[in-house]
Amino acid sequence: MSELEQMYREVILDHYKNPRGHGALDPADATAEGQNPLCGDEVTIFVRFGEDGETIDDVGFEGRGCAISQAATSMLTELVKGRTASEVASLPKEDLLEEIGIPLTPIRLKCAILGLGVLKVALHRAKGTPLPPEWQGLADDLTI
Amino acid sequence: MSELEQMYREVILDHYKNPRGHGALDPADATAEGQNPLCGDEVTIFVRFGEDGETIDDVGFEGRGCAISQAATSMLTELVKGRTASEVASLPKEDLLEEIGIPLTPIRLKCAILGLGVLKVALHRAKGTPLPPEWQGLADDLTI
Amino acid sequence: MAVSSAKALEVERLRADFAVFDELVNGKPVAYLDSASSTQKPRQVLDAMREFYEHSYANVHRGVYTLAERATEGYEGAREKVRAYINAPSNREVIFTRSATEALNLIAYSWGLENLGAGDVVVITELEHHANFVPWQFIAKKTGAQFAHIPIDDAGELQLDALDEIAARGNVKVVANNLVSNTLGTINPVEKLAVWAHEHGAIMVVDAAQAAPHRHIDVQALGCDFLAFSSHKVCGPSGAGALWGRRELLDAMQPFNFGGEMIRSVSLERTSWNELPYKFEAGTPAIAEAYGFGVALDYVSEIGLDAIEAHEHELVVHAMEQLAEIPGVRIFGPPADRRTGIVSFEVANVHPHDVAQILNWEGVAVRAGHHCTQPLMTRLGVAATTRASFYLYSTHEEIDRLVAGLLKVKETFGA
Amino acid sequence: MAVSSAKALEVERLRADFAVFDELVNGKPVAYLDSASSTQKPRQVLDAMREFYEHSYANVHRGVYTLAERATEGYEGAREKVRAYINAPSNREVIFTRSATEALNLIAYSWGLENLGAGDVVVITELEHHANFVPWQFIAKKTGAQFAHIPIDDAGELQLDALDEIAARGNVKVVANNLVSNTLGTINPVEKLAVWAHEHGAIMVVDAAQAAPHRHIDVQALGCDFLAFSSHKVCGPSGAGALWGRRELLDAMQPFNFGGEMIRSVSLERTSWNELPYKFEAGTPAIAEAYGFGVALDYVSEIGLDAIEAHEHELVVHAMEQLAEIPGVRIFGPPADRRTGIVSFEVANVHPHDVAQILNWEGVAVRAGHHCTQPLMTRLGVAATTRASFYLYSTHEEIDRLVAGLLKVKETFGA
Ligand SMILES: Cc1ncc(COP(=O)(O)O)c(C=O)c1O
Ligand SMILES: Cc1ncc(COP(=O)(O)O)c(C=O)c1O
Repeated sequence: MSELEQMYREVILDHYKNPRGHGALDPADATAEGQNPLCGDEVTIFVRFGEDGETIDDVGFEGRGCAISQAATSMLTELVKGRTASEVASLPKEDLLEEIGIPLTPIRLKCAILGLGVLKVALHRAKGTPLPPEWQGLADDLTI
Repeated sequence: MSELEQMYREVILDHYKNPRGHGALDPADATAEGQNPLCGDEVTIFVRFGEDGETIDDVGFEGRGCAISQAATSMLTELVKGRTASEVASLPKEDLLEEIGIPLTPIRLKCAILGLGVLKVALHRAKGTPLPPEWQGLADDLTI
Repeated sequence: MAVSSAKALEVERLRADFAVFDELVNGKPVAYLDSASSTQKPRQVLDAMREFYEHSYANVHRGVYTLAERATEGYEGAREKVRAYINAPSNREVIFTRSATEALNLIAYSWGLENLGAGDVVVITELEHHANFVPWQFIAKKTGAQFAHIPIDDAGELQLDALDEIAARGNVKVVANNLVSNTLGTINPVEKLAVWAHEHGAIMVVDAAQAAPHRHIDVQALGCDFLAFSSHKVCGPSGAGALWGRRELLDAMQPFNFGGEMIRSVSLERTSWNELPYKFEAGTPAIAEAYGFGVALDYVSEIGLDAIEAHEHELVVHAMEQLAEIPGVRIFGPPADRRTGIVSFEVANVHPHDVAQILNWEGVAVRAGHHCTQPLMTRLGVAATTRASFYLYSTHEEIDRLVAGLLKVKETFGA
Repeated sequence: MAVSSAKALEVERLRADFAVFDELVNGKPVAYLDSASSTQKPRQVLDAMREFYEHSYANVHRGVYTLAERATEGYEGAREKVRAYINAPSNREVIFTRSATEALNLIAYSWGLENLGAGDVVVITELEHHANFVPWQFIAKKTGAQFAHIPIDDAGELQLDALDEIAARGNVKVVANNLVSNTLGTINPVEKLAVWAHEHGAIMVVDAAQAAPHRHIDVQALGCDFLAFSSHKVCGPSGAGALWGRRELLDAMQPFNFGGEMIRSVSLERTSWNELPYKFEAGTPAIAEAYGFGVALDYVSEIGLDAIEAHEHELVVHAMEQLAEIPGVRIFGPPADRRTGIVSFEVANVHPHDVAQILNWEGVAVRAGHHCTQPLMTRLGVAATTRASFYLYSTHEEIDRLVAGLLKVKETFGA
């Protein structure tokens, strides 16, 4: 299989064309928005917790992006459902990348982990879960 | 004669060691101060006009500098005495360089013409004689 | 296929100057179609810089010794080349910067901080590059000035009818526009804007980053007050750029960066500035890079800007014709005769990142993204586009490879 | 004459890396004794840059294609090399600039404009380079803060007893000092100043332009908050420099230059910033120069900073001994064991320009002037000095030629 075929393998295109968890949740218990400064892509993540206020019952997303970012965010929603906020806060990006299962250059890596970063910011804001330096850039809010 | 010997020929060293016109004039009819930003050398020029208020009767200078700049300024005082302000305002630097009579690299050229520039600024300020762009940098007064 | 002016340019001979074209990517020669982002470098420039480093390198301006004199001569010689390239009246008005971006920041800070305030209006356009947008947005905010934009029409042309309304908002003090849009290739009417700006007592700032490599530039004919461009987009090294400004304006401005070389004298109580252009060049400049910038301008001038423009025009005509034939491909911006060698497009249902990624497997290098023009993207209603851009070394065959690659994109995505 | 560590360095072998040493000036090989101003470049750096331009050049960060990936890897790899060189905790804290000067301006503007005001005190020293003096003088004036200096004693050492009096003047907010003085070679007690600064709630800014090429730098051991240095003084190309800053401080700062790459999103209403370090790198950076900077750090590190320091120490001991024997020569600054490989001196009754000019006829390149330290010149009571400075490629023989040249100077002037 060529690298190209690997990158756009069936499962990626399937998640891209039929994203799981696509759509806003209203009301949501936690939400955040983030951009990929390289291409202007945006993603907004919505989270609903279960009765314990900790377990992720439902997660949805909106936004636009390339096949990698959309498929990755779609896979992310499947990956985190049923886990607690603090589990997800400490979820290493490698777990998601394994799920995606294709070789990624550094620049496409940013596409793949945008959704995960935004989700971590949402949990950090709603639940005060830790946000390691790696993800803090997404939460900065200095502006003109 | 080597270039070195040319540059430090007898007459230069003589003007350097026994500068003509050295010393402040007090009172003076026109005065200005300038620096060579490259080495921090400074020169202050003093002018006294004759009865017509136009002819340079006396010119003196103070400051510190290399042999080239000191000798050039010393020669300058001899060159301009008896001329009018507007004659000196339009005096091309080549006239002075001819007097100096040695080959100069661009950086040493700046040493040689510092005194002339400062004199032109002094005349410009006292008499409103024109100050071509080439010399205006010496007269700028933006500061912190 | 018309190849006359391409022939006039002897593209194949020129390509031999660029070692990168021997490079294989995924087993294929590189079709480098991202010159609007940065150009490749000919050996003439690389050779000259090496030579400079080995025989003429020292810090500039202050050394009395021979190497320093040679370095200063090389550096100041490059300044004169920049002056001639843009027909500036004096090389004291030419300031070396890192880039067009830094040049534009210099104006925004040094001119803007002192001259803008409440009631003033800073005018940019909807198709500015962030480099000529965000500095003004920042300075406007900082000084309390209004930040207004000239909108574009659907073809990517500035809507000059909006000017009256903008003038009614306050004292127009700055008009800033790129001469060529880096995303659409649109050639903007900066001469007209300069007249309008001056009628309102404003300064006209021209971002020529995307114009200077491709067309004759004459700051006096443009009638502008400041003009900025970058070395790396005109076959020169990275790390160098130039700002031209009118002497009276530059003279009255405070410096931007502070440090060595830009001072006349420094003391604890009082510090004064060196003359132009040094007042704006604090610290050790990009010496060898400025020198290489000058060599690049020689290289491009020798080929001839008219020939380059004609060649790029042919390429863009060819590209637009070919792209228009692919179903689902939409081209943004004006017709070919209103643009330089730049084509931005979208492929229906495929994100530009994926387009560029698949093209790369075919050895075709294009840019995908917002091209540092997010306000324009918003206007076009997209997050990003795919952009192909050409230069003197680009060929019809590379465009044909782009087209073949796009068919592969569509196949992959079943689009 | 002790040559042990010079031998440890294998100077002759190293000199073969520098093509410039084959150069003849006035028929003589160049004795390049102006490395404090800028260093010569080894072929390892020049080769690597050429290779980069020919096989890996494109604009960085945004391209999805292979050349852009390679360029980005080269550029970001250099950032990691800078980080390792100064032992910074994270490469997100390493910002590429044009030079040390630009790095210091960045801090003065971005941190200073927001954090300084009336009642605050900015502290610099009497032996600062203008690059770490004038930006602070400007920002202090602009914000209404006081501008205070730590005086030096006759040997060129900071008088730390003055600190109490300075602290009494207001809220000390910034202490800025060079780790090594470029004029006297003095090694300054920045660790102590950092402790004092932090006790007073101030930030400690270290100008390491003259230290980083010659000694191990560890920002964590120094305890400072910001540190700046330049590529061109450490065998790297011109046009590149680095700023390191503590993450918390950098995070809270507004950007300095604005444009492409430093933004997260831009709209007419609201613009937000990219993450570190990109927030501070507006526009196309000095791509190949940053890459070459990294290669230069490898080159110097491989030789070993301890060996370089020991070699320079021997040279400066030799130089000071030899110069002291010439009647009429006066050396400024501290004893050899308190300085790096820099010697400033005066020759009685001969201006430094004339000294340097005559030395140049002998093929000896030294610097004459105020070395961008006018306040220090004022303190020393001179307008200028002559300065010889050494690097890894300098030899005892070159110093002997300097000494012979000085005898010629005295002869010419009958001094
Ligand atoms: C129109 C325009 N302006 C400004 C810039 C900024 O140029 P640089 O990144 O060289 O500063 C660019 C380059 O991307 C451009 O295309
Ligand atoms: C101590 C010191 N600080 C700052 C600088 C400025 O360095 P650059 O000119 O590379 O910005 C220098 C170099 O002259 C220096 O020696």
